[in-house]
Amino acid sequence: MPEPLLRVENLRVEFKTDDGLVQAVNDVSFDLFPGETLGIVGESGSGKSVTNLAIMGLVPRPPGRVVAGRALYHGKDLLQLPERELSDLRGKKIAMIFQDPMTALNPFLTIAEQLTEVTQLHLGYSHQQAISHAITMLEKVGIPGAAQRLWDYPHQFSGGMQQRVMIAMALSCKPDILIADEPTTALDVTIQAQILELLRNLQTELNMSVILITHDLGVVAQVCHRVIVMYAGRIVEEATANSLFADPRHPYTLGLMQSAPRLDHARAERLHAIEGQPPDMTQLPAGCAFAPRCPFAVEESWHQQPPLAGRPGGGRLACFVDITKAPRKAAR
Amino acid sequence: MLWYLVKRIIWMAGTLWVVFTLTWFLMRAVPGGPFDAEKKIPEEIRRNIEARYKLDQPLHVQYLDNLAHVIRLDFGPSFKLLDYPVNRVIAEGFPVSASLGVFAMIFALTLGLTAGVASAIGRRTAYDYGFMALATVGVAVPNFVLASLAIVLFVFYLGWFPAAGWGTLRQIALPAICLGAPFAGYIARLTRTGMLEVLGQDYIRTAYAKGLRHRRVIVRHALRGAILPVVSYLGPAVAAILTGSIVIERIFALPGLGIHFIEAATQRDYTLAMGMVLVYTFLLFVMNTLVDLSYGLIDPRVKLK
Amino acid sequence: MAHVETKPETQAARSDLPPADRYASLLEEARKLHGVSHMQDAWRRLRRNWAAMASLAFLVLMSVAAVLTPLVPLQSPILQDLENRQFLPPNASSRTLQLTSDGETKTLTQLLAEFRQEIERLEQDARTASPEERVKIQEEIDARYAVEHPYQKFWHQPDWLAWRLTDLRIILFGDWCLPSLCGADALGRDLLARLFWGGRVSLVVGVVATLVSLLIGVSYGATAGFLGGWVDDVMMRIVDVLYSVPFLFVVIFLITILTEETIKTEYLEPYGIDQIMIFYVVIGAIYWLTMARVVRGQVISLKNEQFVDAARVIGAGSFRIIFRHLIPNVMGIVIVYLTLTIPAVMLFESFLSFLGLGISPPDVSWGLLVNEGIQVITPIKIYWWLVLFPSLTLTLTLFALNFFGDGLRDALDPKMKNR
Amino acid sequence: MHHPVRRLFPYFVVLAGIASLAWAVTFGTLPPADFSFNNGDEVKTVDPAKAEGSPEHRILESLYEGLLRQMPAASELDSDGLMPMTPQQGVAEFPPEISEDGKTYTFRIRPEARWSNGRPMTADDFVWSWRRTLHPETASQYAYQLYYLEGAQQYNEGVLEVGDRVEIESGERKFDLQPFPRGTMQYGVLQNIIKPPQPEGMDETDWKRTWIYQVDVKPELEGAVQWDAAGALGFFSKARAAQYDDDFDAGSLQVVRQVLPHFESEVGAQAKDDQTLVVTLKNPTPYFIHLAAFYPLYPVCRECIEEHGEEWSRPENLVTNGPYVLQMRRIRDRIRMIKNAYYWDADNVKLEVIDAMPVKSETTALNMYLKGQLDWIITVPNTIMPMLRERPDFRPAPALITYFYRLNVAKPPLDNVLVRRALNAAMNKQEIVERVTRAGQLPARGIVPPGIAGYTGAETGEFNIKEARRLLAEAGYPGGRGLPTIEILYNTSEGHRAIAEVIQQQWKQNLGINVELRNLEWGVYLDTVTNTQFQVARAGWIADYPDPNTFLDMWLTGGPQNNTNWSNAEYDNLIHQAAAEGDPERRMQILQDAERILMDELPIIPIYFYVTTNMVKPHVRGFSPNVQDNHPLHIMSIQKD
Repeated sequence: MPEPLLRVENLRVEFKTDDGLVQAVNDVSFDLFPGETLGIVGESGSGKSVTNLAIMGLVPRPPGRVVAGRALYHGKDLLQLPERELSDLRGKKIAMIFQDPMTALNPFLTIAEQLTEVTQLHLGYSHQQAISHAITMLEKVGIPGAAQRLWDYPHQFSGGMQQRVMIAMALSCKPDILIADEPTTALDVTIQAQILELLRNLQTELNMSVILITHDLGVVAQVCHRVIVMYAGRIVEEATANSLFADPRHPYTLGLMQSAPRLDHARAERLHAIEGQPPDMTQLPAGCAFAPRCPFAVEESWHQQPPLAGRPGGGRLACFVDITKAPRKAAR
Repeated sequence: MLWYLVKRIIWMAGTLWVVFTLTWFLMRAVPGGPFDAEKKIPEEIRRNIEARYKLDQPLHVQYLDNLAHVIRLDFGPSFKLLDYPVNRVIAEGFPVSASLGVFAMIFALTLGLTAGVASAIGRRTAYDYGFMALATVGVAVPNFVLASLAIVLFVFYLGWFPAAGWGTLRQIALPAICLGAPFAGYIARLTRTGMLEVLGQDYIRTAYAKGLRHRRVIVRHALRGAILPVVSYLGPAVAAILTGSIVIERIFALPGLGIHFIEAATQRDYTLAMGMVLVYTFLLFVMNTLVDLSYGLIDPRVKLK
Repeated sequence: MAHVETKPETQAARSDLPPADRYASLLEEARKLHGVSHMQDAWRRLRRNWAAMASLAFLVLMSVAAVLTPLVPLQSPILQDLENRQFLPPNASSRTLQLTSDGETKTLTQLLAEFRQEIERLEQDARTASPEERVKIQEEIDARYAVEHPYQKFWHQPDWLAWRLTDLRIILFGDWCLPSLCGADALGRDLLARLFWGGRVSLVVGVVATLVSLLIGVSYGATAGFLGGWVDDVMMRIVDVLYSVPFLFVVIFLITILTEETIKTEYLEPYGIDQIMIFYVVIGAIYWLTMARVVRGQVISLKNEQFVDAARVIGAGSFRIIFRHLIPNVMGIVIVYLTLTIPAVMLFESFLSFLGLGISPPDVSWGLLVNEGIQVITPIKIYWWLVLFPSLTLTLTLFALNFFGDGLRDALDPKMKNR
Repeated sequence: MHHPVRRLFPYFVVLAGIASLAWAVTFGTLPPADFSFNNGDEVKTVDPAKAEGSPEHRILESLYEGLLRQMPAASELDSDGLMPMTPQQGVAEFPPEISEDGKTYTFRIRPEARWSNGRPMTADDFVWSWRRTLHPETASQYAYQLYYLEGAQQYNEGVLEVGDRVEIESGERKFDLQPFPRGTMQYGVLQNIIKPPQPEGMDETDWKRTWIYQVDVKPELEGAVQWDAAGALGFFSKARAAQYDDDFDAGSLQVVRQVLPHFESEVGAQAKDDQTLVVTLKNPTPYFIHLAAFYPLYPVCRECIEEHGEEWSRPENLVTNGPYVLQMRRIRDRIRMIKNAYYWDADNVKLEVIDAMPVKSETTALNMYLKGQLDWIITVPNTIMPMLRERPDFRPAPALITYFYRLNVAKPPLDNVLVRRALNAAMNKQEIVERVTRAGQLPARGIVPPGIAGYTGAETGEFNIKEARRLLAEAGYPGGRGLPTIEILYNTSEGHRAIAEVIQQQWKQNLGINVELRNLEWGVYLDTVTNTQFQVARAGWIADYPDPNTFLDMWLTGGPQNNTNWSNAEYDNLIHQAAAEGDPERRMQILQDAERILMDELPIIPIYFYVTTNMVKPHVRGFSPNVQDNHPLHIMSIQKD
């Protein structure tokens, strides 16, 4: 195995809310290897976005706070890095694109202004250089008439085009790592495919590592090499994409797969929704957070946190039960 | 854009006409004529005065005549300031009120924006609570109290400023500050709210994710959005500044328009009152148009129509 | 916050219901969401905001104090003492309610006893008198109550409630009254008492004027917003035009017209309209403009929401929709706006007092007191208590209203939560 | 919207800010004046014919000079710390020649007297100026100060009698809004007044305008009217009537602007030659020499008015004859006067540049005074009066001004003289002057202030609660029962309010009367008072001239300032009698009798006699307190050690 590009260890993030303290990310560790695409999957509120915001040092504070953990990148702990050095890495070495391009682009500034400031800042480009680089980047992400569109404002673009602009912006400095936080959720299906295709091509071209955050298993299946599944702030399962899809080992992963419409499956197949509600993050149970919704839960699940240990077939898994053998019960 | 301006001008003409008519009839409904004096004057002479100002004509003739003059921007002679046509009263007072207002606004904007941004960035810190408490006091203290206390403190105790009058920068500073203070408070609160709203936006996170420094994110990315509420407040603020300047001009004995505003109304100086009202309406309209335009300039998503 | 997102499950779960039931249940849900539960939620959030709660407590205290002023053992707010108490600084020497007339000093209870004796004497006469004379004597008794009753000398035309509360006060405290903790004014009147009685007027001006603006603003705004189309256009254009009218000018004119002798005696007084009431109405009639705009905006955004559609499907009329569904839902923003209008009105009242257009003595208001305060700010001598206490009271009240308004807005707008 | 516009926008905003900063600062370029004083308010006009009020007085007195001028009569203050002021030489020599019967004054115009454009003054300047003041279309509100002249009132009111010489004006005027220079003039002798029938509903004044004047129009020869020559008959009217009597041929009627008595013949002001002005009075008026120094009788410069029309009073046009000329006037900012080089006594005028500031707020004026921005302020805030009275630069002086309440005797219960007396007796005036006004004012028991030589005023009842209650009971309101609420009206001012509040309390406590206060802005207040729609109204009266008559003749039946509906035939009779009386002592006696009636009937309740509250910097010389509150600026100087 090669040396990981980014190693996250025991990350723990808390949020203070009116309703109490929320453990948004709890003891999360993972590695990201050069050139791979790592998918992080989970429902809303599972902590996947917060994990990545923490790596970028963008957890809103207050109310959020990184309580513990390390994020090693080239031997430096990103979580301990002074703001100044961290911001030198952001956008240059580690870039990020967000879920909703409509709100992620500044509506008050032209595309040119937003694209050029990255390269001017990190690469020391002159205004002219930055402009021509921006045009190149826009052409690269497939925006027709880039030289003119540069002077437009975000609201003059369609959603898909805006996401292309976001990608162009993120990749302007040829970063090592690209964190894509649900890059396609807000787009319609045909555009989604285009954007994913674009991301895949650019990844190969620029040889970056990508962390792809999504709740859409279809997307994962399309582009990811390795997948992490998160629930209630914890990693519940980790495996290569092939292994995970062929043989889900965590009841939650299984539930996700059954509830997701998949392009490669017949329409007629009935969808299973996961029973129950996502957990109240202020009052997590002592045991496995998924236990209340879990059809396989055993007595142990209610009292004890299942450890994240080796998973049969490679990867990691946090479950007391072997779901391939255990009987399915009605949820309590 | 051009069409927008044309439309605004047409609207303005309409508004001015409505205001003119309303004021005209209101003034004539108020008891007390413009020529009441402690000494009752002979009827014949009273007629002559009234004839001089065409008050002897039937109402509709007076109305049309006045309207025709006002359209030609001639407000006629003042009823109470006999040596002055209304136009000259306005021409002399307007620069004073305008500069006072501009200074007050500059002061209010500088202080309010700074305090608002500072307390939004340091929200829930001592700065934030301090600034916001101060801002609320600024909004809550009547400005004549503020001005009276400021005079004792800054003029007599510290001796920084002259007591009253107009002309030098030192004379302008204190009234402008007293006039601007409540607006500074209000703007600070607006800016803070606006800033917090903007700082929660995704594009601010994007800017940080790009590696921009804090300062640059605030100034380049956040400020524009945050001042939009402040910009829309500027229109009503002009109206409030004029009201406030009546008090300030009285306390600091400034030769602005504010005092005429009250005196023309209470002394039944029909022509001057009409001039003041129309100038006020005009100003308000122009200001609102400018606010709309600036809004459009700041926020590219806004289409003027 | 990124991790708080809405859950699509609830609506999806109901998609299998037949359409009509579905609307009914949506309506139910919407009512819950926007109505009670929303308010409860807001209240829960508000309770956590200590500044807003402190302000609320202060305001409640203030209002209670204003209502119960006659019960508080205060000195007379109108009785002057030019000889001994002119510009008396704050002090704690105790006082009794007494009146010096013709060199003779009597306490209020003594005066009351004398007055009762007199009345009893008259009543005695009445018992033995002929019916016609009895009517006459009764008239005389009434006249004495209206003129000679000791209360008439200590308080300016107390209303029924004030009269009863004063009775109670005499029972509770007798002649004892609070010392001049806030000093006395240029005519030797107790400032503390004047602050209390002035608070009554000021708060009532603030509240009543605001309610007037509320009434006009909400019905106008809601109608315009709900009807939409050209009606809305026209109605809002009217508001636009009115916005450009210099309202200060209008107020001065309206107040002078309405207080003019003939208009006052012929048209207003027969209906019991006095100057303070004119005041409320005129000020309230100005502040409705913004209210109308705010309400209209809310209504427009609300009327496209599902629960209105649902109500319409069920067959509710426009009127019913406006008053039953829309107005309760815009109440939140309206209440917030109210807390901002009351201070504005109170500030405006003090501004009018500054211009000499405020209420007439011996009625007092805070604006009047503040204005009396600034009269004594001269570099030669400042009677600080006359400046400090009225300004402080007014400022604290406005401060509290502002803070409470802020807290309320945050509470009603969950988006602002945690900011 | 283009990108560059957006980019430049913030700079534009900043630039606009800087520009207005620069604009505002240009105001400060005025060099400082030698002497600044607070004039109290903006002056209404600098035209003597239209001015009224004290702020105007202070300015006009410096800009103009009348026939005579009020000046200090001694070099030292008298034992009361006051300076006696008497009329002394002005444009004319002093004293004027007065005829035996006291009705004819001959003034000699001094040859040194000049206008500020260099032209020597003539007697005709006065005749012309007075004619302008009296002309009905000038609409001077103070024209009645000239009514003492023979025929002046008739000219002012356009009253004509058959046999009068008349002047008829027709045609176009040079300036539409003002009567001088006049249009085409014709002169003649009035032969008949034909009155067309008065249509129903038309009021008296309108109807009078349709009267037809049948005039024997006399020819003119070289500008002189040939009164003895044969004339031509003409019919003139100011307006056409709706219908005429059958025997009148409307075709021959000329509609003209004015038909007035011929000024030179009918009004008692004649220029015998350039240096001699003869004034003929209706009655012997002993105080006419004071009036000759009063601003309504100041001359104005004829050529200035005839050239500039409405604009004549602008600083750049105005020609005056006083010690100062108007250099600059910025409304609500200042009036700047500089020394007039053509003034006959220019050598003795010390102050070169004077600023008159129109500061209304007493506190602001005091602040400016204490900071050295003003050298003289005319009033001070009441609240700090005790502290000020210890300062040497506070210069109070009793003044010929009375503060009083008008009672509307037409409104019950004030129609009852007993109630009026009770109100007076229940009013503790001593307390008011000691505790409220506090500048050393005197409680008033009469309308005429002390300090007028040769006059002792009559007095009304004293403060006496028992008497007051007795009077009220006698009037039918024992203990105040049954008495309706009384309303005190005052014009907006802190001082008036405090006094009204104290009186409110006094009446309430002493008489059991419910009193309400009503404050009105000046304009509405005046209207309410002149229409007598009040019960009790606050008032003050400043002596126009130092004679009891100025306080007494206003209470004549239907007098223009009466405003109380009070009328007393005996009183009227006494006032008229006094006017015709030649013997000064006897005259004073009659006036005192009149005042006694007034103080007995009490249509007014006098409250106190004013004290003027000037504060003057110690470095100012030539300021002397006096009862007329008249402080000529041109004899003041600054001496800084």
